[in-house]
Amino acid sequence: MNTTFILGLVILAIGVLSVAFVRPKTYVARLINLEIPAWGLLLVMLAYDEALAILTFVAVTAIGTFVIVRLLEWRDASC
Amino acid sequence: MLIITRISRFVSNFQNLVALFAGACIIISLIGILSLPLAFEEHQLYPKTLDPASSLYPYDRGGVPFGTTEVVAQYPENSPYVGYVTTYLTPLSQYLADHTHYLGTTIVAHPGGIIDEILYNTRGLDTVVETSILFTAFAIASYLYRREEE
Amino acid sequence: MLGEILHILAAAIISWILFVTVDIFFKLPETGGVSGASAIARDIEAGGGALAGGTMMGNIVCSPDASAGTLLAACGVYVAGIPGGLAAALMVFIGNRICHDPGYAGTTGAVLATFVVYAFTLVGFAATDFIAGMVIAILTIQGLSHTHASRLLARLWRVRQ
Amino acid sequence: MIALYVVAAIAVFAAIRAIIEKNTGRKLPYANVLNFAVAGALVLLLDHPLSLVAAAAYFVGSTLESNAIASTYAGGVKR
Amino acid sequence: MIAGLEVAFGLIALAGAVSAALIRDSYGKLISLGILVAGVLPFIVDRGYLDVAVTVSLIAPIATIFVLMVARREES
Amino acid sequence: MIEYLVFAAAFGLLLLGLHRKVIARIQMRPGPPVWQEILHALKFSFKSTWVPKTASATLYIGVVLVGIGIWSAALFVVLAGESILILFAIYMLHKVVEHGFGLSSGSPYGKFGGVRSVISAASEIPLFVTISAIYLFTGSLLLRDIIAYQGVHGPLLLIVPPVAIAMYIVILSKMPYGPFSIVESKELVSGYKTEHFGVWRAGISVIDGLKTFVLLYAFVAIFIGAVPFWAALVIMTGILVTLSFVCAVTPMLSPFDSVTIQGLITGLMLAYVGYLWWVMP
Amino acid sequence: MIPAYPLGLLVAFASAGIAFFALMRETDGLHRLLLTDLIEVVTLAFIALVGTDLAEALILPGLVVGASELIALSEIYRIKEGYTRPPADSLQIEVMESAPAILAAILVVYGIVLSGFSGGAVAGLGVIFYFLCRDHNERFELIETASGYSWVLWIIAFFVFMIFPEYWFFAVMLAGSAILVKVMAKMSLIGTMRGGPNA
Amino acid sequence: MPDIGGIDLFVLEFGDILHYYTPYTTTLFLLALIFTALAIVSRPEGQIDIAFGGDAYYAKETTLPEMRFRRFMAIACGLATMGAMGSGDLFNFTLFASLVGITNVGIVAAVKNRHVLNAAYEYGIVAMVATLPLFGGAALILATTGTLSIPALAAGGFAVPFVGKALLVLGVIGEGMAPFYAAKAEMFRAPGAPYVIMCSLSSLLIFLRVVEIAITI
Repeated sequence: MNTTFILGLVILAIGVLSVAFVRPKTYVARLINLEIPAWGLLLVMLAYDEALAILTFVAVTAIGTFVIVRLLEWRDASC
Repeated sequence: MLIITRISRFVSNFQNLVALFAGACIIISLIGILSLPLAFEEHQLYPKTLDPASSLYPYDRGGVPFGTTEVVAQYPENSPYVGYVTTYLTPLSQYLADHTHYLGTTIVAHPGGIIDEILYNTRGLDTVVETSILFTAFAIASYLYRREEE
Repeated sequence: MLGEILHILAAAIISWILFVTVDIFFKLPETGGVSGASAIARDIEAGGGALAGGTMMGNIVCSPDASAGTLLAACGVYVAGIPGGLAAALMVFIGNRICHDPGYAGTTGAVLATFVVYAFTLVGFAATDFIAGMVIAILTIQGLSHTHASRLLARLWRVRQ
Repeated sequence: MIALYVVAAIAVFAAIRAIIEKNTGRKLPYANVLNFAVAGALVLLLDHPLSLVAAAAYFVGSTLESNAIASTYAGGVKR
Repeated sequence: MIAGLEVAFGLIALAGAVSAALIRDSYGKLISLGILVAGVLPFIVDRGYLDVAVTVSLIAPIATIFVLMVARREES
Repeated sequence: MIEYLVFAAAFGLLLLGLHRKVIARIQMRPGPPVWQEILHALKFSFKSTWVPKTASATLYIGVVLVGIGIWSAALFVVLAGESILILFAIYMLHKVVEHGFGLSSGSPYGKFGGVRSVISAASEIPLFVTISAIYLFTGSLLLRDIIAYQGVHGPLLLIVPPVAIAMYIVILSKMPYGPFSIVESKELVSGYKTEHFGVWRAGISVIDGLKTFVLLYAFVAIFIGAVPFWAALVIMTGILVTLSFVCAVTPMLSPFDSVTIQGLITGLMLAYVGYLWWVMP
Repeated sequence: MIPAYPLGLLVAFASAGIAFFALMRETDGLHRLLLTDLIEVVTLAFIALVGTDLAEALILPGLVVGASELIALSEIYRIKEGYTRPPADSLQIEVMESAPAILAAILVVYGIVLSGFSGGAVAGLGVIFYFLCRDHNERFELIETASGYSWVLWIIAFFVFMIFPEYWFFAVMLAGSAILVKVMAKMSLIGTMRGGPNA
Repeated sequence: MPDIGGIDLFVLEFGDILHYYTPYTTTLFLLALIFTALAIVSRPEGQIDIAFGGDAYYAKETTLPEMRFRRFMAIACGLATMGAMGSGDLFNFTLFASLVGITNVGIVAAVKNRHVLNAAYEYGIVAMVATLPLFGGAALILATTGTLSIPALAAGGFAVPFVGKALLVLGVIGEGMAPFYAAKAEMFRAPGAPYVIMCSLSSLLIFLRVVEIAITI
């Protein structure tokens, strides 16, 4: 119950809201908004001192972003 | 009868499947919120002990290298060498631990340490399953990708 | 308390002079190192600023330059004395390479700043003063008024020419 | 300690300026000030040689980010 | 960390999150995300996870570059 | 052992024949003789037998053996008084056997039968509500414990009638010609059974016989308790006749409607069990 | 003072509800995929709230499950929508020429030091970033084979742990390095799956 | 432990994760084994389709690489199901359930039919989303009871929250039980019977298992 934890939860909630009700409703906007809850979760993990999980989480989130970016690129190339 | 027909028309279209499942999950989430507060059990497996002064912070779990360490496992009798990996440091991580203070995460991620203990020894099957999931997912993706290439 | 604030202000002025001199010496206002720097310069010019000053500001944004060198050198001196400053210079060098910067303004600035900061620590300044001072200095350039800052930089650039 | 407060205050100021600025090109210098301030704060928070590395990594990383955003904003290199 | 500083950096992170959520322009969003990262990093460093901080600060721009690959097409 | 199997299969087939007969009489038809289903099974046993060219041969044959195997196992589970969870698991897995029948042949009719059998997967859900309700009362799911419980407290049929109704509907959904038997409706020729002939079809008959016997016997054991064997057979026949009445007077539902109705029943049952759970100490 | 765990649970449940609500309203396939990514994050929040070493050990599998399902589903989506033309060019900015080599080198070296999952993910990201900006005509099968063998090595290591626990040191080394190679190879494969010659 | 699946027949230890088999789970395990064996040895059928509005019919062929891939996926699915049947650990069980979900997608993903792919994608989204109830439920139970071992939980003395159980059951139901079967039914239109029935079998089996778990703990 400290600042990090509260801040993490708040950012997580903001992020979830921003992804769920994204404006403008484009793929890119949603993709960028997806990073916000990720950082909130990172703060929550930090509050529980789960450093290794943070490390992996950041890397895997970046990879996940790349996967979607790649899909969007294929989509742009084909449409 | 009409309402039944309408429900079955909704259910039969698989495009509505996700919405249906999401609706069920929302209900469960509401039940979850209503059932709060749930008490946190203090006697957990593998509890954390933090020692900011240690160079392995936050993963210093004490114990003797190449000896026994107290690890709260579910079935310690099934892992006779429980705690051996927890204290083990490779030469590199030993060097890091001796000379720096803020690299605890790196040291523990290097082979040895409590997380490796859990992931590879006491709960190794989790890791097997999880790597199989990764393997399967990649098999699907690469099969589809390469089929397109031909 | 008051003395420390004065120290910080003095350090700000010293580092301001230091990094602006080095940057102008390395011709940062001349051209944008990367396309992004030119774009920032265009936007600043569109906002009423001068192009040369804007280009320099763009270059500061896009790559670690002498100002970053000064900051990191001050940090280096704070944590480990002269070797720390030189290590910071090395990191600025790597940073320059990462950011596709052809010049050596950052590295030079860092090496120079290491000795300057170290010299000032001998006369009663603390390295932390320089860290805060450098942040204030960069604030005056990048953070208060782009219009005025870019015009000032452009005027200095004309002097150099 | 005063240095830390000065740096934090400047960081908050720069963050607010960067957020309220509309033009992307003019946002970036403000963000740059924030990067300076945070890099300085990282070292001031923890007096250890490694925090110099952290500050440098953060600074280089965020500079790279600004660089990439600005360059993409400019339309990239015409080849 | 001192309470005042926690508030300051927390504010930065919060402002970054809110603005990233509200700004409609992709580049503006990405810059706000950078501000969010700037607010989060001091917390990591303050707890003493310097290696984590280094990695996070190196990976964050990579993720931004990934996003830029599609953001560019969107704008043009 | 084997004599139990033979008896159960023969008696089950006899019940199915009776089922057809009762339906026919209600619908003012003469109907086939009661032993028609037994005759069917015997007749198919001696007809020529091979495997269609398009079929996936191993699966085509294997699934018949699996079907006979699981229902034999179910019979012994019931007779030995083991866990009814196993029984119901086998009941659910009968679904997979149906898929196997339908899909293995490559025939479009069989395939549609198989697809419908997936659609009708909802019919199993009331079962688990039944299980949980029974568990609430008896604290065990071993059949012998349930029978012992009923020896003390009287039949469960009187204690929790709605649960018995749910189980009744579950059995109903497995009866041919019923409102829920969408997998073998006549527009699909014979549904999933279409392409199995000869000995394989005889195998299916045996499966059906065993299935009917086991389900009805389990119903008697779970809801009425320990009765002499002959009495159990009589009660089973009685239940079957009521089932036949229901089948005769109700129309067959369209596939998804049948699922929806079963789903609604499940919902009601869930509410009922939730209520029971609430009021139980 | 509200205890931390119920508060966290409240936020987690509320987030789950919001995310599912958005998913319920969404009809577009790709938006749904993005929302599943969001739901992964909420899932991890549930696990992270436990806060023990065990929770940390459970986050890693959770992460990998989310990432791998995302990869498989994105590929299915691509095939299903018929996006068959490979992307023409990648981002053309200056830093793409200079940054990847250095950053990838740093990340890969650091990843190798880390080893295990975390190392694999970090190093894999570095490799992806490198491939992203370079022409890649390395052998797809080669990486795949390497990852397959390392998977087998890891399984062997697991059974060494379980059956011959006295060789735990050998096993932990084998497991750490095998997982590293495996995860790194898998992740770098995504980087190469972008079209181009023999990609 | 309450006797709902019968007494333990034998226990397999993998450190903290037990695999234990009661008569109930043994039955399920054997069925999974039998159908996996069937998927290994049998070749796919040549599915015949009628072109409506005429007398024409055509056979769908399954190519050799496709068959190999799908057989591999079916075997993986069978193994995952067998693992889930015996697993004595909640988190391990949820992992197996996720593996079942992804292999189910894989079994039909190789089919080129657009309609089937659509269904597979929708199913895949649900299977992926179902990780939240699954992992969330396991984490909730871990947090409130301090253990994940099913035998330990079944031994009593723990107040397992109702939400935890409900989440677990919902997660497994999402992997393909009614009423979320619509996509599965469409997936069944794909040719390749031995592999396709593994989809249904696996989700039925893990559902049967989760019912046992939900009642015991």
